[in-house]
Amino acid sequence: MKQFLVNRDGQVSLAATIVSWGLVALLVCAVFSFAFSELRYGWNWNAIWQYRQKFVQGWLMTVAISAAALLVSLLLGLLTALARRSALLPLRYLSMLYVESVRGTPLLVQILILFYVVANAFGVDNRYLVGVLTLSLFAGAYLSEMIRSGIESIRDSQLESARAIGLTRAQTYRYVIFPQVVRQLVPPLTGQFASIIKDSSLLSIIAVSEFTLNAQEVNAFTYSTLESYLPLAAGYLLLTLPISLASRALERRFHYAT
Amino acid sequence: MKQFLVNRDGQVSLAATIVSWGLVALLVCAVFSFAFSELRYGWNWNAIWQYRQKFVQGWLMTVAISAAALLVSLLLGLLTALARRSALLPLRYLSMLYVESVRGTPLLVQILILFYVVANAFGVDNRYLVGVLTLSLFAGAYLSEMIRSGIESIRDSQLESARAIGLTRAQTYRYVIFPQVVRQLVPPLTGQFASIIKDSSLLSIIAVSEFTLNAQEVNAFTYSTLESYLPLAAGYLLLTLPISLASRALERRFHYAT
Amino acid sequence: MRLEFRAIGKAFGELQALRDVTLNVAEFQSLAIIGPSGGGKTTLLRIIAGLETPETGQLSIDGQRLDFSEASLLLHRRSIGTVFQAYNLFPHLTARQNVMLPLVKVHDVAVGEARAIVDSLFERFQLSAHADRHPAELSGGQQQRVAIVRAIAIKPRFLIFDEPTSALDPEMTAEVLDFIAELRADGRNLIIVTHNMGFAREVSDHCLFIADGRVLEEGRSSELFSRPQNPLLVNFLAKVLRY
Amino acid sequence: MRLEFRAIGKAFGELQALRDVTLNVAEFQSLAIIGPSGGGKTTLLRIIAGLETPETGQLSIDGQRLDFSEASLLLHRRSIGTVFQAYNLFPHLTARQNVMLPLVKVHDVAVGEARAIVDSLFERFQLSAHADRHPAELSGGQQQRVAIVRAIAIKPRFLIFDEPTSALDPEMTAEVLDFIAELRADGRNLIIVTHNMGFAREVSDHCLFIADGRVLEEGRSSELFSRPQNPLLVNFLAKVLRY
Amino acid sequence: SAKPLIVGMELAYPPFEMTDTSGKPAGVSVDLATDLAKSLGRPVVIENTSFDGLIPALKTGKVDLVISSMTATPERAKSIDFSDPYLSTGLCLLLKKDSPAKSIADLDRAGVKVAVKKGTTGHLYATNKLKKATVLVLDKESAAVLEVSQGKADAFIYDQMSTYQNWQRNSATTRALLEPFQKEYWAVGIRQGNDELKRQVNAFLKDYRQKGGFEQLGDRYLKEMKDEFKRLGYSFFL
Ligand SMILES: Nc1ncnc2c1ncn2[C@@H]1O[C@H](COP(=O)(O)OP(=O)(O)OP(=O)(O)O)[C@@H](O)[C@H]1O
Ligand SMILES: Nc1ncnc2c1ncn2[C@@H]1O[C@H](COP(=O)(O)OP(=O)(O)OP(=O)(O)O)[C@@H](O)[C@H]1O
Ligand SMILES: [Mg+2]
Ligand SMILES: [Mg+2]
Repeated sequence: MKQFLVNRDGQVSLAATIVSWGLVALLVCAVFSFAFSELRYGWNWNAIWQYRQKFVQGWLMTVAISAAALLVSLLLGLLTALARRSALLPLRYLSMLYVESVRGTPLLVQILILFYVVANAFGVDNRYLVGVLTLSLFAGAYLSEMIRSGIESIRDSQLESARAIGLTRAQTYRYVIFPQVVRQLVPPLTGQFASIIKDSSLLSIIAVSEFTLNAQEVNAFTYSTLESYLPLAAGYLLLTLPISLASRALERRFHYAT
Repeated sequence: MKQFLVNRDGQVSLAATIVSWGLVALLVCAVFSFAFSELRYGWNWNAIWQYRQKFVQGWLMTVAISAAALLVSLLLGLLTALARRSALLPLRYLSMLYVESVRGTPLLVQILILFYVVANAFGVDNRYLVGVLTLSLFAGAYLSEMIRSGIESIRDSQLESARAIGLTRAQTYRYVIFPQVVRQLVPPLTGQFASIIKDSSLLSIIAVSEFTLNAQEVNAFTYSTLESYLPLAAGYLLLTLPISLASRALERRFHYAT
Repeated sequence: MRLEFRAIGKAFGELQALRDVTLNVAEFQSLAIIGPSGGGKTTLLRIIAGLETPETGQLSIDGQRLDFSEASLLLHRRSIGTVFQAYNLFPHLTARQNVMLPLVKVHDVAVGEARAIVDSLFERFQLSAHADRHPAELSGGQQQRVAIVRAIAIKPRFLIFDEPTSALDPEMTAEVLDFIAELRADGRNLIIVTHNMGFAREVSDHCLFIADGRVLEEGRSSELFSRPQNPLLVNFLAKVLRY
Repeated sequence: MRLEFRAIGKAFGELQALRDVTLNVAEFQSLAIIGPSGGGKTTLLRIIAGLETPETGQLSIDGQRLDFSEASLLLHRRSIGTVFQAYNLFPHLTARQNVMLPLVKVHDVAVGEARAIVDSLFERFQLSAHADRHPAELSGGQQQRVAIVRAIAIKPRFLIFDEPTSALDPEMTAEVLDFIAELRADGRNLIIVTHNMGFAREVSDHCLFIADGRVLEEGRSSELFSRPQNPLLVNFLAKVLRY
Repeated sequence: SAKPLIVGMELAYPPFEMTDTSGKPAGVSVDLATDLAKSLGRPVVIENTSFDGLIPALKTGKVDLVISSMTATPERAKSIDFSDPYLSTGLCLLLKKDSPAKSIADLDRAGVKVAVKKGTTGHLYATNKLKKATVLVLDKESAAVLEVSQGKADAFIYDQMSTYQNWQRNSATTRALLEPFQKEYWAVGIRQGNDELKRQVNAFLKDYRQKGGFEQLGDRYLKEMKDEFKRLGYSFFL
């Protein structure tokens, strides 16, 4: 029993790790294999295999779009969080309005309005560009609130200390605030990134041929829903797991006693 | 110019607030009225008005489902965050597996598998129950990582202090950790709650007749896309805005100098 | 009370903060621990307070061996009042709430009674006007006094003070001195780390000199301060005379 | 240097921390500020350091009036080295990085040169073995010494010390005293808040006594400590003699 | 009483599957399901499920039948069984107003954008037959229509009835080529192996057609279109 407990220093033996993971895997497998064995369902995997090419293409598109949206939304989230804390009132209110209206309305509606109304009016016709921007705009609102709450968790005395040694505002963010909040921001940001990747599926509404759309097409062609969607889940996991692993590494890297 | 700047104490005059909001509103209105005026679109609000009953019913269903999912997911997120920090290894790994697999896969697939495979095997047939549970399971994974990162932002010296005065583990969470992280958790949690409300729309896949489904149906019946989706956006805003306002109040309430 | 250290060692990474401390401090009422900065005073205090587990060795208090399991440490800690070097008040609670928390939630004192205790102690330490402020809104000395009040309000078996007067003016230091005298008259025990040699001499009946993780000298305070033996201690005390 | 306060007032909510401080401190090299806890010493120091804006009044340093705009405050702060009562080191940086940050990023010292400065100062203050540790891994006195090194490394126009020796043993206190003597020989100025009257007397040529937000007495240190006028000050100094 | 007949459909395709303004299921398929259940002597339950949920619901037995404007294809028949067809229709084109195209062949050119709705037979056709044109796969029918009417796409491949309706609603910006270039059939979806029910459904459909049930349904829901199609010379379909 004792070896399954982590001591206060957080050290864990390899054997305990393996056995514990084994236990967990056993439990999960038991539930799901029971569930699937109870299922009387005529599996039709052949149909899916024929369409493997579509899965690959869709997956690659999703990778490309999410990567772009990830970067742009992070930038946007950062700027919005800063604007929200800026001393200039209209800038503050603009960022508040942006965050509330984006978080308050469905992505579906935003995509429709931005593509068919706004982009249309401004003569922008590239659906990939508009798609990435809309997705970034959407995720940026969520990211900005996470980043803001991280920034605001820095103690006042730290900020005073930064002012005392003569750091400018920008330097304070760069050398004092961000290094301290990184570790704390990593877990929720990772979650938001996973969301971006999955939310990119809504771009199918403006005919961006991404992963989910392709899986749904295969489903529609073959009427094999579970068979189409299990590879879909696997494909998304393939994308989000590396991000999660990287985030765990980052968390450890930025850990220090306080 | 000067009155649009917030001084370090954060005091703002009423006049400046009003004028600033006015400026922001003006800007936003300008963009959208230009966009909509460019749109040659035959508005057909009459058709929508006939179906107002459907909007109301769907909205009420969404309110009920989201409220339930909000509570359950918060509980689940909390427990998962605690399990993730527990000294018991298998519990830790279980919560890690849960978080990663849920965040890594699309809600759509989760709903399908949980309702048609798992709930089916265990003989649970109530689609509302399964719907709320799936939604909570989904959001709980995100919430748990936010809560965990909040908990871990508490300084070690605070925890030591809590141990020194003889608080138990549970008391430490109750009196030391949670009161300190509440303020910092409020903005991202609010975002996640907004997401739950909107994600509930995916439950239409298991025949839950919620808000988005109803709007889409009206759209299909009347071929008035924008006319159906604008009330949809408004309906969601009606739900998320009070949450946002409450969260701002909470943030202020839990603010103290540090 | 009596303290018995048997081969106590504690390392932080490569740094050996305490090296094999073996010592029997028999029958003291008030123990002062002095020594150069970084010598290991706080670390030793934290072990006595049940906040740190030594890597090696055993510790007995009043003949009772401390077993370092979480359950018995909890009970141990509850019987002690601790003042930290950095005060460690809870930033989200007001001064009064900081003191009330252990009283009400740990020691089951009724809220009304707890308030009365806090009020009278705050009165004594000139904190009444500041009772409803958060730590960040208090001056350094005020924070330190709140920390002292938090430790003594629970009337613990014994008190552990880490530099309790570092931020206090002479007047307040004198007040703390008076209070400690009362505690002693009350039969309560005290272990105190301080850099203020005058204060140490005044307050303690027994004294330890710790440097570099080792106890280099120990004895009755009257002896130790007037006739130090260890050359390091001699040198250490000599510096005080410069100002 | 010279300090000129004109009707300086600062309130925190209802609490008047400084009341109409008007004073001309002409030609001092080292100014000590003493007084009871909560009297307003830290607040006054923070105003001089450009970290707090008084609600009323003006402040001139060496005949130059401080205007409290953010841009000129930045320049002002850069010319000062400050040691806080609570040290306020950056928890995410090691001891060395804490000192390097202002040197390299604010004062544009080359990294190599900055390292040399840090190394020699750490050597002097017995911190070399702890250079790569984070503040939470340092003892109280070590943290305070890092804070002192951070303030002096930039060779500022003048230094502001808020209780710089509260966590230091007599040996280290003597070292700081020596260092301050060097600074004075170097022509550098110093404003210091301390509760250690021996230290205050030794280190300063001028002294202010502040209580309840008012300057109650000021004068040459030699005068003030040996022949205090204000009854409060007389009483205050008397307490020191008790230990 | 007898076990209810549970019929799954996505109530988003008027006039076949829809709800009335108060939210009650209505439309051709709903009436068809009701009549079918009546002939089997069982009460009917309509399960409004979005498309992605229909097949798993059918396969796991949560619904007995799916009547949801499903086009029977050989490929789909590998996963579920279909009844005999109850409706025939065909793929045709909704074009932007100024498009010069006269047939589907004119559209298969580089630079031409053809919109289809995800998972429809039109989508399947475009994937297999249109080699040079760019295919825009859209999630929603309304979005596809919007694409054509905003000129972002040249044409939208869809079934005759919907194309007719879409054209009527956007006659200022679009025109329709209603002549079908591919025939197809709608059928009822049945779980594989549920041969008893399949036999019952087929028998019902045959009987229903003979009794003029489909004629009545057409008159009830599609009168205007039926007349219009007659005028244009296309065969009608129910
Ligand atoms: N958490 C920690 N991690 C790493 N090293 C530590 C930690 N705590 C203390 N140390 C080191 O252990 C040694 C002893 O520290 P301790 O705090 O006991 O000293 P001290 O005698 O209380 O000094 P001071 O008078 O300066 O407070 C010091 O060198 C310190 O740097
Ligand atoms: N941020 C703040 N908010 C509210 N009150 C404050 C704040 N900072 C200081 N005060 C109050 O102002 C008064 C003066 O504080 P100050 O820190 O200047 O005292 P001090 O003379 O430095 O005391 P000490 O010797 O205890 O450090 C105190 O009563 C304190 O409670
Ligand atoms: Mg210490
Ligand atoms: Mg102070």
